[in-house]
Amino acid sequence: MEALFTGLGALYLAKCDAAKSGQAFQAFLPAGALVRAAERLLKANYFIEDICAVDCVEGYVVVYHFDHFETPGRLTLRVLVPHDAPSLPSIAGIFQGAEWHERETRDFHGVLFTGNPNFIPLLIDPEMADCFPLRKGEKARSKAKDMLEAGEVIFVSPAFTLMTPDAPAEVKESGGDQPATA
Amino acid sequence: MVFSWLHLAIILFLIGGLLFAGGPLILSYLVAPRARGGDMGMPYECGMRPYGGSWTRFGINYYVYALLFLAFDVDVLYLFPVATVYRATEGWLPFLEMFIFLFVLALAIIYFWAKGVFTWPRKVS
Amino acid sequence: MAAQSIVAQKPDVITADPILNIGPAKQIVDLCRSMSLWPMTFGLACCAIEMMAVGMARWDIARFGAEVFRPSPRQSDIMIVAGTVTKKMAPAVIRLYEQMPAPRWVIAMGNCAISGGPFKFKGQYGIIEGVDNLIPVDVFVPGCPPRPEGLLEGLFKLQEKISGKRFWPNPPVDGPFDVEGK
Amino acid sequence: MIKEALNTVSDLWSLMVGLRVTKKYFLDPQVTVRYPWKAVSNIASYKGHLELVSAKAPGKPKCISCGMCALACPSNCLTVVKRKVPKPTPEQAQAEAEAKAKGEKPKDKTPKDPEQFLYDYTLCSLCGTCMENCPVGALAFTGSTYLAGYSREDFHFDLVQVLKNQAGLEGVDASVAPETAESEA
Amino acid sequence: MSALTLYQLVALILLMAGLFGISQRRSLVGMLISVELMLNGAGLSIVAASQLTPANAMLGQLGTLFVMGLAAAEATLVLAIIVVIARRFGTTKTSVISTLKG
Amino acid sequence: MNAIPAELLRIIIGLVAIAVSVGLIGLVMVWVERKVAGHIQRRPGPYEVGPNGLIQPLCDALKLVGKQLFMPKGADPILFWLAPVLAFLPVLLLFLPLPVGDGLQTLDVNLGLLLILAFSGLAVLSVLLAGWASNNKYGLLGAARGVAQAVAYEIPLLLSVLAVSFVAGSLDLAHVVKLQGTWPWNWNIMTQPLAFLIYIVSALGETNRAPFDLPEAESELTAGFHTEYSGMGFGLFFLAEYANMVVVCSVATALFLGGWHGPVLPGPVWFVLKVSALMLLMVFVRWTYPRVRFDQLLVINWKWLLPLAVANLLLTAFFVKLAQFA
Amino acid sequence: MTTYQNNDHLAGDFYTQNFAKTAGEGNLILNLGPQHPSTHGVLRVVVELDGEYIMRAEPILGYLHRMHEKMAEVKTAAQFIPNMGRVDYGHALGWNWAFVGAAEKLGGIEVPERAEYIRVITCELNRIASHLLWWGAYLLDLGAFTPIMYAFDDREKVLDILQIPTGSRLTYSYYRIGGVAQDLNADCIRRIQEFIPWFRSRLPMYKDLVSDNIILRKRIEGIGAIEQDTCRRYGATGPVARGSGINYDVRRAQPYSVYPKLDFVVPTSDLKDARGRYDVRMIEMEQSLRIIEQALDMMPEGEVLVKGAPKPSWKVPAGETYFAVEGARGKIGAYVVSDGGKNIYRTKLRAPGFCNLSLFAEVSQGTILADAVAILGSLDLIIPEIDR
Amino acid sequence: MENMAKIVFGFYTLIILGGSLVAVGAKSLVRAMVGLIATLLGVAGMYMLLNAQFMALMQILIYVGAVCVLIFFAIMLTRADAGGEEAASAPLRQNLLALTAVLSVGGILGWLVLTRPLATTGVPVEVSIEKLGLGLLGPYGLAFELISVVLLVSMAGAVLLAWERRNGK
Ligand code: SF4
Ligand code: SF4
Ligand code: SF4
Repeated sequence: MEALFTGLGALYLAKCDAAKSGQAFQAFLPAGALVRAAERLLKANYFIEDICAVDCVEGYVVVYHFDHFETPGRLTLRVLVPHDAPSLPSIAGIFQGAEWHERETRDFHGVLFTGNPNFIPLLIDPEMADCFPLRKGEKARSKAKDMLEAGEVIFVSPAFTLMTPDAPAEVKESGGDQPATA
Repeated sequence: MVFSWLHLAIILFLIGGLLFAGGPLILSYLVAPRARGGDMGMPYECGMRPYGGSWTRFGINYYVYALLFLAFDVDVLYLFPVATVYRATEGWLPFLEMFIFLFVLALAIIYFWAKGVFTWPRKVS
Repeated sequence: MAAQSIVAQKPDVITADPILNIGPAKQIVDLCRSMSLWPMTFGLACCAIEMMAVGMARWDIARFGAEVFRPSPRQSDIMIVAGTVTKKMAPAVIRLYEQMPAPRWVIAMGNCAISGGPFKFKGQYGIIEGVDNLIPVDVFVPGCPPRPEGLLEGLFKLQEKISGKRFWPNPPVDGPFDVEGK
Repeated sequence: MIKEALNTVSDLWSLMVGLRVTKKYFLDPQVTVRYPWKAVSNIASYKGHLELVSAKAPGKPKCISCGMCALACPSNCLTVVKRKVPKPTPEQAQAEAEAKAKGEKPKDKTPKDPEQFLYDYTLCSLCGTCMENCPVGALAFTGSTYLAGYSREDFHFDLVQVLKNQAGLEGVDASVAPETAESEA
Repeated sequence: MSALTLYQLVALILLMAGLFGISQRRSLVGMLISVELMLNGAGLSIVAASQLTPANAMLGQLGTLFVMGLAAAEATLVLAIIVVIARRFGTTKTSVISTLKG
Repeated sequence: MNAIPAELLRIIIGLVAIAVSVGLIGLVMVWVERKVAGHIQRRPGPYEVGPNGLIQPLCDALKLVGKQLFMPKGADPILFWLAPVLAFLPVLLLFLPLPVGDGLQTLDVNLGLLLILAFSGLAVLSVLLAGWASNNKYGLLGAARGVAQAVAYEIPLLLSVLAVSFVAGSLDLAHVVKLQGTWPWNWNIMTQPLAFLIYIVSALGETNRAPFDLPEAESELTAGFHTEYSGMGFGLFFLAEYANMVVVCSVATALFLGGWHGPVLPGPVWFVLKVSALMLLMVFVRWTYPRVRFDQLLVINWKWLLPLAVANLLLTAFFVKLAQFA
Repeated sequence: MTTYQNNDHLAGDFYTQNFAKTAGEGNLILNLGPQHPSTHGVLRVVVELDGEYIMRAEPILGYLHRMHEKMAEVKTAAQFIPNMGRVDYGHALGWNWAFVGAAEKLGGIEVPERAEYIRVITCELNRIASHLLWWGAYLLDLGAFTPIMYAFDDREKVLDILQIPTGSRLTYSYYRIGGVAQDLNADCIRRIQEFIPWFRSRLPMYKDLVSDNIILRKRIEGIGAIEQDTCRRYGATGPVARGSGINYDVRRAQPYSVYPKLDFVVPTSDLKDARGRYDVRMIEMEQSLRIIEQALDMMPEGEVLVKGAPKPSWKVPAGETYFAVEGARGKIGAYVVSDGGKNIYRTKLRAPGFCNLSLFAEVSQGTILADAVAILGSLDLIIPEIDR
Repeated sequence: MENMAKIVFGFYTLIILGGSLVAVGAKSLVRAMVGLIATLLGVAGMYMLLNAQFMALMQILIYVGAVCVLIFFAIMLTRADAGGEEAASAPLRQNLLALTAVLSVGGILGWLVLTRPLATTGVPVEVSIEKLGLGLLGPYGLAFELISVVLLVSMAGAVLLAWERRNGK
């Protein structure tokens, strides 16, 4: 699976525990690599499951879920976009189904997808197109690393600190996702 | 000029039909409340504002069939007078004439069939 | 992120009395109207399925002459607003109401149509809290969804409203009465 | 060629088969339950709107005004109005003062049952969360399904009142005739 | 005035209306309608003449019948041509077509 | 002038009787259709309004009268109202040559069959005008379909009717009936079964009944050409449809099923029974089958019915001649 | 504030206008819906017609957007369950399960075995009800009026059964985090046992009445072929994918609950067209019956809700998870991200209908109107689920 | 009856006159078509008066039932805008010109008709449909066959023309 991401400049690759979080693999990508990654996934016969955004302190984490019909194992691509200029290239040219997901993400979080062929509000009344209901207030935001599963790190780009726990030790990576069973 | 009973009957029946149809309409005009305003007069289009006029062009497919119909129909109508006397005629000549007539009709059908006129292309692109 | 609110315009329709407005004639016609309420096929959400169920064999709204679901508002007498009215849908609801020729009635079926129901919460941005904010409603049938019996009751209430008389026995006082199959 | 002809025949036959099915059902008994005269058999298991369960005394709810239900309700359709502490009569006040002087904890004599138990049926999703979270099991679903009214206020109930009516009117299900009973909420 | 004359006059009305229509209509379909009017006038005239004169009545009726058939055939062809023109030029206004042609 | 009134009386009585019966047929058919549909679906259908729902159609009719007449903006007012009137105008006339019993016929029309065929063609125009005049896209699409369909099915209809008249040598319905006998094996259906089938199918197509109810296909075109008609406008289309159904069935009865012939019972009763049976069949068909698609409908017509009808006619002509010489 | 590149959308009924900008000359722009008999609710499809041919179609959503994902943020996990019954009224329990399963996964809560079986039974029953609803409505779209009546008769039986434990008919909120709300009582089990053979005996009637009917066959055969590649690009799942020959069923592919212990086949069809999808659903009903049968036999006694099941105020532990179940329409997924606060931080509901519908535009292009309706119906759409 | 016939004749004349005026003058082509229909029906009535019932019915069947439908389709296919092809009426000068031309032609013919009355029989002969049928099978058999061929050819030509367009799209 890592092979899919060689040469894409991935920031963070990790194997995940499907039993725990329902995903087998995750990758943080730079925005620029998204389209190429999607192309490769389509070649590898993945299908798009959904796209959504999570509003974190650091920015919007846009999450792309892919899965495979023959060898199931969900693959998560994540891209971080800043709050003030949330913009990403669209993958609707590759996975046409993404068009609607992207428009929906724009409706909810205001993330723009450049290159989407029909970028108009999808679910929300056009008159309220700018109200972005799922954006959170400054105070309500949480940190991405507190919520997102870190997984078993395979590769992490040195500059990438989003998922690194506060303590720089990345020895016990697999334990980084323990949901404090309160 | 003659005025047959049939003619009178036709006229009377048409007048009757007119009354039959017009009566309720007039009655309806009298006893029904009348609402107006809002988008009431807007042509109905599933609750949306229609875009553009509705008087646009039909598909040409319909037209082709209407053409076919006209010719066939007229063709067939000539058979009606024949039908009434066919039994009474003698000899095979009438049958021959009928045969040729219908054969031409059949020819038309075969020709159009072969030409593919009767199949709608299910998909255009 | 305050949701912009749509100021939905109320229908500005005037209903003039018939030219021939004689008492007895009106009464007879009213009676007929109440016995022949053709609903518009207008399902919005979950409640619409129960509306369909009313038309089906088990309840059979046809017994009361109301099974002729007309797709066109021009030919229908009642509009059963069955389900959630969203702000995006509101103009269409109003328009459809306006497009029904007089006399016309509205039944608000289900909690959503009455008040927004389960989807009313603080900061909601998408729904109309009660269809009576948009169009005049004659009968309300609460429930989520109301049982078919409830809708039938609503129909009887409407008939009562139109003709001034209830023709059918009142619902059972306590719990089930003559139960099917006994 | 022959196969095609046979196919045609079987295709046409399928039309006959369809007609046979409808004919069979045409003659079959009906499944309709004639509603205003009859009710469907399983209506008892249906959960209609909420009601308060009465304690032993009729008309007196079991509820202890703890507010758990209102808290748990996803749609905020419950409002429990606790009873105000009744203004103590002079004697009581005195007794209380004495008790306080003696250092005893004053005994709360306020009745636990709610003054009002406002229930906006039009918001409810009949999910049952409130019932599950009631510590004393003071809430229950009615089987009432026959509700319809001319105004949405008809369905804002005060369940305490409903319960009282029920007790007082000897089993007249108030929910059936809401406009007579409890439209005040 | 004999009855026949009356019929002929009516036929004449139809003819005139048709002529006027042809000259005045600006679309091909309109012209076709006018032509139909004239054909009707002709038919009426023939039938009237054959019915009200000692001429062969059957011939008159059959002749008109054939005229109707021919009219139908003509209509099919003309209308097909009209449609082709309409599709090609986007209009059936004669003025437009004549200019486009050249 | 003195000898004449007998005929005049006949016409007037016929007119009144037909007008009344058309009204009744409309009401009864609405009731029957809904009842039968109900029973097929194992429900009672109209039940509570009047005994067994008998008053229901009357209520519906009065309701329709009491409904606002309405015309959308931008519609062509003259044509918009002309259409429903035109739909109903020829309906009474269609009943004129129908022989209900021996001699029980308003007028013995020599060209009866032709008369019916000619005037039923006017219905097509009303569909066209309704669809066009109402300034509605669904209406227009529905009208286009309706007309293409109606005209298509007219040809096999004519051909199958022709086959019978070739055998009978007449276009006079009463005459055709007279040539048939009391028992089913004396009816034309025995000699012309194919023509009968073709006739029934094309009659379904002509009257826009399911499975050929494309012009009003709800799932595609809402209500088709009468989308914009309210109240009585719609009611007239409705009534005309039922009346046309009756006419079509009556013609079938006269042509193929021996008209008023039948053992024991008086003629008119047989006639009504046969017509009702055919109507029932139509109703059953409607509530059983899915709707065919438009191109299929045309394919059925042009590729099946039409060649079959032509072949049938040729064979008929051949056998008529053969019988002559045998 | 971020906006669109242009502000066209603020002008009037902009969807149509936007659409019409690129329409071919002389073509008809027609709205199907939101109030339209064949869109089953408030879907709106704008089509560009040339005669009867659809040059372009664009579904327009949002007429029933009920803010479920927003509501998830203002409610606690337990309070959110009622919403799940309303996302998809056809297969409410599937959604119940997806969300509850996700919460359980995050919370590490074990569900009692009996509850798992009850979930399987009720979920499959609900699937049957959903398919019946689809079947009836689909045939109504195709112009057959009677089948829906029969379908609803049978569906009523299912609803009667489901009403016993759940108390409602349509919008169940029956599953709880850690189990189900109520045990199946003896009456209910008896009814289920009666239902299975009875419904089996009904299936041939369906076949006779319409499945074999030549008109229906001609109507749906070869209509709306969806290639496997298209399924991938649009993310279609469920019967839509299986009708295209993709053997993908979450119950098998990513097994959850007790499905691995049950024996059933995942029907697929290589026809790829509406007929394929139709067949798949018809067989699925049979398979559901088999599952229920087995589950009833295997169901152990015991609790149906774990001890100390989460209260409404229960906080979902921090973390993220994705839980998918096989709904009647495809893969239902709940992606839950929690920061351990009172309310769930973010819930994304993956609606199968959303993805299935998105391929409509591509598939319907160039077909005739009637076919488009047949295709739309064969996708089995439940609008609230799509709009959420 | 004779009087009735006269009245009815007058009535039909009026219908024909009105109908043909609408047919040539109406702005909307559909209305023009309705005018044409009225005219056709009027002519059919005249045929009835001429005791040519078969012709009357054929007139309705062929013209009203078939030709008009086709014309309607043609209108629908060719119209470019809602106002119809005739939205702008012809200039007045052209109108006048046409009118004078038509009137002069009409005048001449009318004069001819009025001044050269043919010998008429008072009562129209009745030609039964059987006679017509015999005619078609007998002396006019060739015409009978020819019309079928003509129709076939015209139909083939017409469909080919339209068909090419359809496929050419
Ligand atoms: S009231 Fe309940 S069942 Fe009805 S639409 Fe609203 S949520 Fe659905
Ligand atoms: S049933 Fe649910 S929605 Fe209704 S009051 Fe109880 S908790 Fe609230
Ligand atoms: S009903 Fe139960 S939960 Fe609600 S306030 Fe009363 S005791 Fe508390």
